[in-house]
Amino acid sequence: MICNSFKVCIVLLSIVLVSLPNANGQSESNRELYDIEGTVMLPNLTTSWLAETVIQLKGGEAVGFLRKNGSFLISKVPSGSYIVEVVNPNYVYEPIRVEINSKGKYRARKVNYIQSSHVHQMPYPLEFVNYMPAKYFYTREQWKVTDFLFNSMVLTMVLPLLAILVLPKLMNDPETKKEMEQLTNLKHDMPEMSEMITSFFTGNTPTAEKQKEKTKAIKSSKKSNKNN
Amino acid sequence: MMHYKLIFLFCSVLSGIYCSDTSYDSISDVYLEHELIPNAGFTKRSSILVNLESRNDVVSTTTINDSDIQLLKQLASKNELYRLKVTVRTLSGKETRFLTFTRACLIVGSKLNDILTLHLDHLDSPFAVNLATTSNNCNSFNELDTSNFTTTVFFRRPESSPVPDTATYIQKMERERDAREKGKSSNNKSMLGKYWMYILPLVIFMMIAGASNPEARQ
Amino acid sequence: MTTVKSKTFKWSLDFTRNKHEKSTDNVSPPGYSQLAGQNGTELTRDSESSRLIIKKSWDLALGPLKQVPMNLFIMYMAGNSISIFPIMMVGMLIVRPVKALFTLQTTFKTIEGTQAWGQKFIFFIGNCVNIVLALYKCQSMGLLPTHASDWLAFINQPTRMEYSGGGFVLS
Amino acid sequence: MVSKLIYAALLSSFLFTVNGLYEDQAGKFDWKQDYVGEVKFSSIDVDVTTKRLYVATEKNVVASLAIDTGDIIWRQILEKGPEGSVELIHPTKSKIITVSGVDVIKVRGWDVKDGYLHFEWSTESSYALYLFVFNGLLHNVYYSNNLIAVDTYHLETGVKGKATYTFPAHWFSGSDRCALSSGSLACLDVDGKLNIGSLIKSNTDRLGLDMIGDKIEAIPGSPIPAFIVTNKNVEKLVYVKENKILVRSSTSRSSSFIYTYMADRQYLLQISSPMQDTIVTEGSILEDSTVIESLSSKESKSSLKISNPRISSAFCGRSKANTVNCVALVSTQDQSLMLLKMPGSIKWHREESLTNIINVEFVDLPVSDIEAAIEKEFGNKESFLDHSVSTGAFSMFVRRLFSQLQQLRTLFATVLGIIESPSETTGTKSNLVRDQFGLHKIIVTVTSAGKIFGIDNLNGEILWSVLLCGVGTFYENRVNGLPSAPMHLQRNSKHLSYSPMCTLLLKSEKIQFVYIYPINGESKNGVTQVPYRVVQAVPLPVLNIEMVRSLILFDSSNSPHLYPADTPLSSKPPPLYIYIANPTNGLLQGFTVNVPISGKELSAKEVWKTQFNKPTQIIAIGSRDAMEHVHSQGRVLSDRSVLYKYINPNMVAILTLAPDTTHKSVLTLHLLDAVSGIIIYSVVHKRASHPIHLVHSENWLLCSYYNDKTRRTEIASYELYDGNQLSNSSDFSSVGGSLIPPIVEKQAYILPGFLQAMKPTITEKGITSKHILMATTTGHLLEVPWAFLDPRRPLGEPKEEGAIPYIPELPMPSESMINYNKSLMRVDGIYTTPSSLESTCLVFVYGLDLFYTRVAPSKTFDVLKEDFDYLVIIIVTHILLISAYVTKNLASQKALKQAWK
Repeated sequence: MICNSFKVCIVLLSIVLVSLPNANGQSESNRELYDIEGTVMLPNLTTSWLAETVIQLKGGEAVGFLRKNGSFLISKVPSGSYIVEVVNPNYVYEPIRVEINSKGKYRARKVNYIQSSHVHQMPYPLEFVNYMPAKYFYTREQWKVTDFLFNSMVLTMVLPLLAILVLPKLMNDPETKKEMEQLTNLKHDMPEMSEMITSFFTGNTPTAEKQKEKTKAIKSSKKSNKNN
Repeated sequence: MMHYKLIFLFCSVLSGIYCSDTSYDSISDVYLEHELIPNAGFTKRSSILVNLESRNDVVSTTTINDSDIQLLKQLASKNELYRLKVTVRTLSGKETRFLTFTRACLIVGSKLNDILTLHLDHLDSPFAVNLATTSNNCNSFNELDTSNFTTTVFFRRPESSPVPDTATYIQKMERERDAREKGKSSNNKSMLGKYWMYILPLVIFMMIAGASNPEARQ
Repeated sequence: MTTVKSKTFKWSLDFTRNKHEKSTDNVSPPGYSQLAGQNGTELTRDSESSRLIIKKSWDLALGPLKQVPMNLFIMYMAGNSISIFPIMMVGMLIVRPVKALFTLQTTFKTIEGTQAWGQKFIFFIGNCVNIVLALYKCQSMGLLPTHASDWLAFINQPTRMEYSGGGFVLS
Repeated sequence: MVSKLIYAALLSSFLFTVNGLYEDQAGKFDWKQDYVGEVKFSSIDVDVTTKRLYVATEKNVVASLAIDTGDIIWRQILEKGPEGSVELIHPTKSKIITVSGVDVIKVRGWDVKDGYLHFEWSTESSYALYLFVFNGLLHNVYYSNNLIAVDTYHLETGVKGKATYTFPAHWFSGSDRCALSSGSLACLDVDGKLNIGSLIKSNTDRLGLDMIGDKIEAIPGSPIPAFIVTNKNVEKLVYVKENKILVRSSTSRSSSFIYTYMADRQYLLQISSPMQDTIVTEGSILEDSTVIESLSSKESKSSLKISNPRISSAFCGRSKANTVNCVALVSTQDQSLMLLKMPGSIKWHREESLTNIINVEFVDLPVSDIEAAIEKEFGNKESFLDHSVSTGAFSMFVRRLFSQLQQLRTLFATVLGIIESPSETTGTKSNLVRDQFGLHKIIVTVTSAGKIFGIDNLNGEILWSVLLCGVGTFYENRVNGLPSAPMHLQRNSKHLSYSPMCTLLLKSEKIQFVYIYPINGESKNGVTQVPYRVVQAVPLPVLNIEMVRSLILFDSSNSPHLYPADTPLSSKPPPLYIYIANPTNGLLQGFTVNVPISGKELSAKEVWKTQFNKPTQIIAIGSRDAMEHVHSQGRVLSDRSVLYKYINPNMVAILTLAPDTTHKSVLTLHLLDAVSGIIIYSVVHKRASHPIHLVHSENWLLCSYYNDKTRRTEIASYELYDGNQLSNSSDFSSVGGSLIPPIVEKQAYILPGFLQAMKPTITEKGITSKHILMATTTGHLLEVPWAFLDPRRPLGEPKEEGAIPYIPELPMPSESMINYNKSLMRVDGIYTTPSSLESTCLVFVYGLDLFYTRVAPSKTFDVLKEDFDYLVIIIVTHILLISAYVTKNLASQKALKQAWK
């Protein structure tokens, strides 16, 4: 629904615009010519700045130049719709669309290529106020210690190192040591698969008690050794 | 045959896309002349009546005499080019001449089945004619058993240019804006409400750890 | 026995007992335990030793299969992105079993017995499973040339049968 | 809106990092030369504080030049075309006033020092015959109802004078038989009689003289009315002094140019150039024809190549030694500009014809002597035959040793700094050798003034120039009415024993060729004439036995000829098809040409013909660059399947423009197979108008135009695919091949600006991604990745990896403007050529200014970045080495200690 109404809008608008005599339309002998006026805010009002800046109408179809006070005049253009751009090698200005109807009425609006139906009125005579320095260059990346440290590669190398250095310290705690031992004991108590298969294939199964005894014996012997 | 079908499909789709709005001096017939002996001049092949209003592709069959068939076979065996002169006449009698060609062996190899594509400009007047055959067979020119040329005439009109799809883009932007607004409202939920699924396991884990530790101490 | 005592107390030093033992028994060299010796005498029995050999060789044969869960875990952790670590891991996953397969004969050289063939087979299967896993990982990472796009770089530009040229008429 | 900006910023932040410059790279591989164009009017300001020259040129440029060096101090570019053509300049104390325009006269006053605008006024005027300034009033002379009428305006305010003066002008016989000099109009009436009348005061009587002439010219620079009247090749000087007509017979040769200057007396300066490298000046006093010795000189300079010098403006004065000195700004027919000091010499010389480049070619330099020696050693048969070297093993060994010794010597010399490395030295021609990466080339440019230049691409220095004088005229491009100069590099620098050869086609009664040997501009064989009118020239795909790429020439009766004739080819060329397009009547014809290996008895046969309907005009033909390689035959989709590209090497794009009643103008793009004449695809753009630019590369096309309906510049992008199945044949044939049309993907984008030129980058192997270089009217050279113009950019969620979501408006971030603040106005074209580095493409932009740079669309992946830190890598490797050694020692010590324990 929104889409439809939008389309209708566009169509209507385009019809209206088309019906206006266009910029490069039929060259009638008695066509009226109009002047476009405006001012440009300059970063600094030196005279070389004035000379570097050019006002272009519809990609250079007509041009205007800046006077000392930053004002410009584009003289004798037929009615139509134009994009007015401020061209400066170092600064970027927002362009403005100017529409002059056949009765000589001026209307300035923000340039919106995507939503041409969207009218954002601007003052006339034109005022180019918004400018920003053109950033043509990238800044080179500086080498920083933090960049190096937080690099994933470095992190992956450093963290294990830390683990190796710090973990043995933790291990010195006797309780943790014991816990670890318990864990290993647990593992030992689990029946091993290889043993199962061995027993399965060989047939003469040593009894479970025997096994346990054996392990216990080993343990006790160890302990006795310790005591020694 | 496969190619033939594909071309047919393509052409019919194309002709469907374009709808002409101007009543134009429309094409009445297509007059074909071919060259059977290299550089010896063109001889008449057929004349095809065309009705552009019906928007149908035209299929026409013409018989050519045996001597021409023999010449055609000779042309094919020498791997020469088969040139076709096409004269398109309009109702008002205006004539436009075109020239097109293909390899003679293809004409014979496809058993005299050929396709003539008439390219029409935006005003429906022809600007080019292309000749193609229904098969890419270029070997079996001795097995020609027919003397009937079966010609299919297609009409192709230009497509219309793409336009910047601003409408969809604007819709998309609007959708995204709505989504963002929605996201903002959901942001108002407390941190707990949003990240409970991460916080809960952490808390449980901490509790377990805390519970197990004192026991170990004891 | 000492084990009983040590069970009752957390720790204790029994000098008397030690003394007594010392007097009765020969002094054991460090690292030598009587019980271990007793055990050894137990193992001298033929059946027991062969059993152990077989057990040990089964341990060896089952090694690759035991790695499978570990490998699965590694694969899961490595993720499907193509960067240096996942690639290294996948490389290891492939290279290890392949290496093992090539050195199969040397690995089982010391092992003899009735079950040698079966053990070899299990070892082989285990390694194969690992390779398959690694290949699966490669596939999911998109490293296997199984799609048409993987061969795109090898398609040559077709040779021109005809040449063309021209342009606007010069006048 | 904001989100869109963010979106664009995000996109650009990760995609545009590919191209763009760092600040320290500015000027490192690029250069720009500013020009003003062919001088139309000038004025010399010898004031010690300023010392300036003011010029107005044919390029509608007003500029100020330094009198000592010829450098541009300031430059203002007026409107393009007749709207901005300067008709008059008038210097005042603080301002330089220009009058420009045809229907609308615009008067602008520029600051002499900085060039900013002081005032501007304009008036609509019917066709003005003459404009002149007198007494601070602008006089506009026009002819109406058998009267000569003069309107006056105050020059600075534009206030119109009270009344329009009219003069009865029954003797006025059209502007071509009249001349205006300092406010006086001189006309030859119907009988050839001379009449002179002043247009300044309304009451001035007409002066008549019983003198018959058939041609009249005003003598420039004169403060009094002065004319040259020619009657049957006899020149006479006519001037008016105190209301009396005085006549003086001209003493000089008729070829010289005459200029007068009023100092203490009326001086007459004459200048001529009997030869291309010589300037002859003469000075005399107008009244009594006494020759002034100090002003007569003759100067020869071998580097000078000029024809028909004219004095544009001059300044004379008396020196302390009481001799007359003059400085003259001389402009020549070949559009060069120089300051001549009389007596003395040429102070500086500017080649303004470089503003009118009509064709460009980059030519590789020959290899250095050392490399040539190596090449010879392993080289091809010809070189052996040529130099008659024995191929014995011993001599080979000796030669090897010798060349290696030589290499070693140069290496040492370079290291020790005895001789500078060849890339750094400039100027001398011995250093013009090919570098390792093929980055050093010669730019051969043809200008519409008939002057050909060889420019060093690394520093922009003019190495040589050739002036085509009386050889012939250029062809005319019937699409835009400009001269066109078909140039073919027939032999490149790769063939050692042969020198490279560039051939330029010119027309005259008989067609003529000019060979140019492009390294030093000498033409060996000079001019060749052929006895037929050439309508098309196409290079053959094979070389002839002299390593020359022969041309197939079509004469006006469409029969083919080989050039150079009668030289056998090295191999039988494949079937060749040639098409000829006639832009005005819309006729396209295709021919098949049979070229026997002997190069004799060629035959052609018309095989297809296409005829566009009457008002339709062919405005552009877009063919792929002959050097272009397509590396990847398809495109990988998200499911890892392949979409195969439709790459038809014979496909050309034809743009036609037709006026239309409902849509104003209809632009149609046809894709045509140049071999079979088959129209592969056509698409219609309604309400499209100029500026129109077309780019055809690989399997895609871009067409930019101004859409009158939406009032914005749009770029339509087309891409052709074969589909998911690869045709299994390894040969590509256009004749009798399948007629299955390719899949055409299309999309349109909005360009927030206006284009002057558009060109894709090109690299040697085609592996590097493609970027489009766009010159905008705001003076920027934009490098846009093709991915931004891809018609497959997804509208919704991105499906393919790296695909950028569709945004109708193309971003124009300032980072991608590769000419940074070196604005390029009035760009005529962009030329791109590959270097030997796959990553790098050389770019040359021409127009009013010349700009050269190189771009690396996929970054310089094959060379180290120029900011590569050699120091760090050296330090790190050394530290590692040392630490490895130390730890090894420590470890062994420890092991020893352990063993002892």
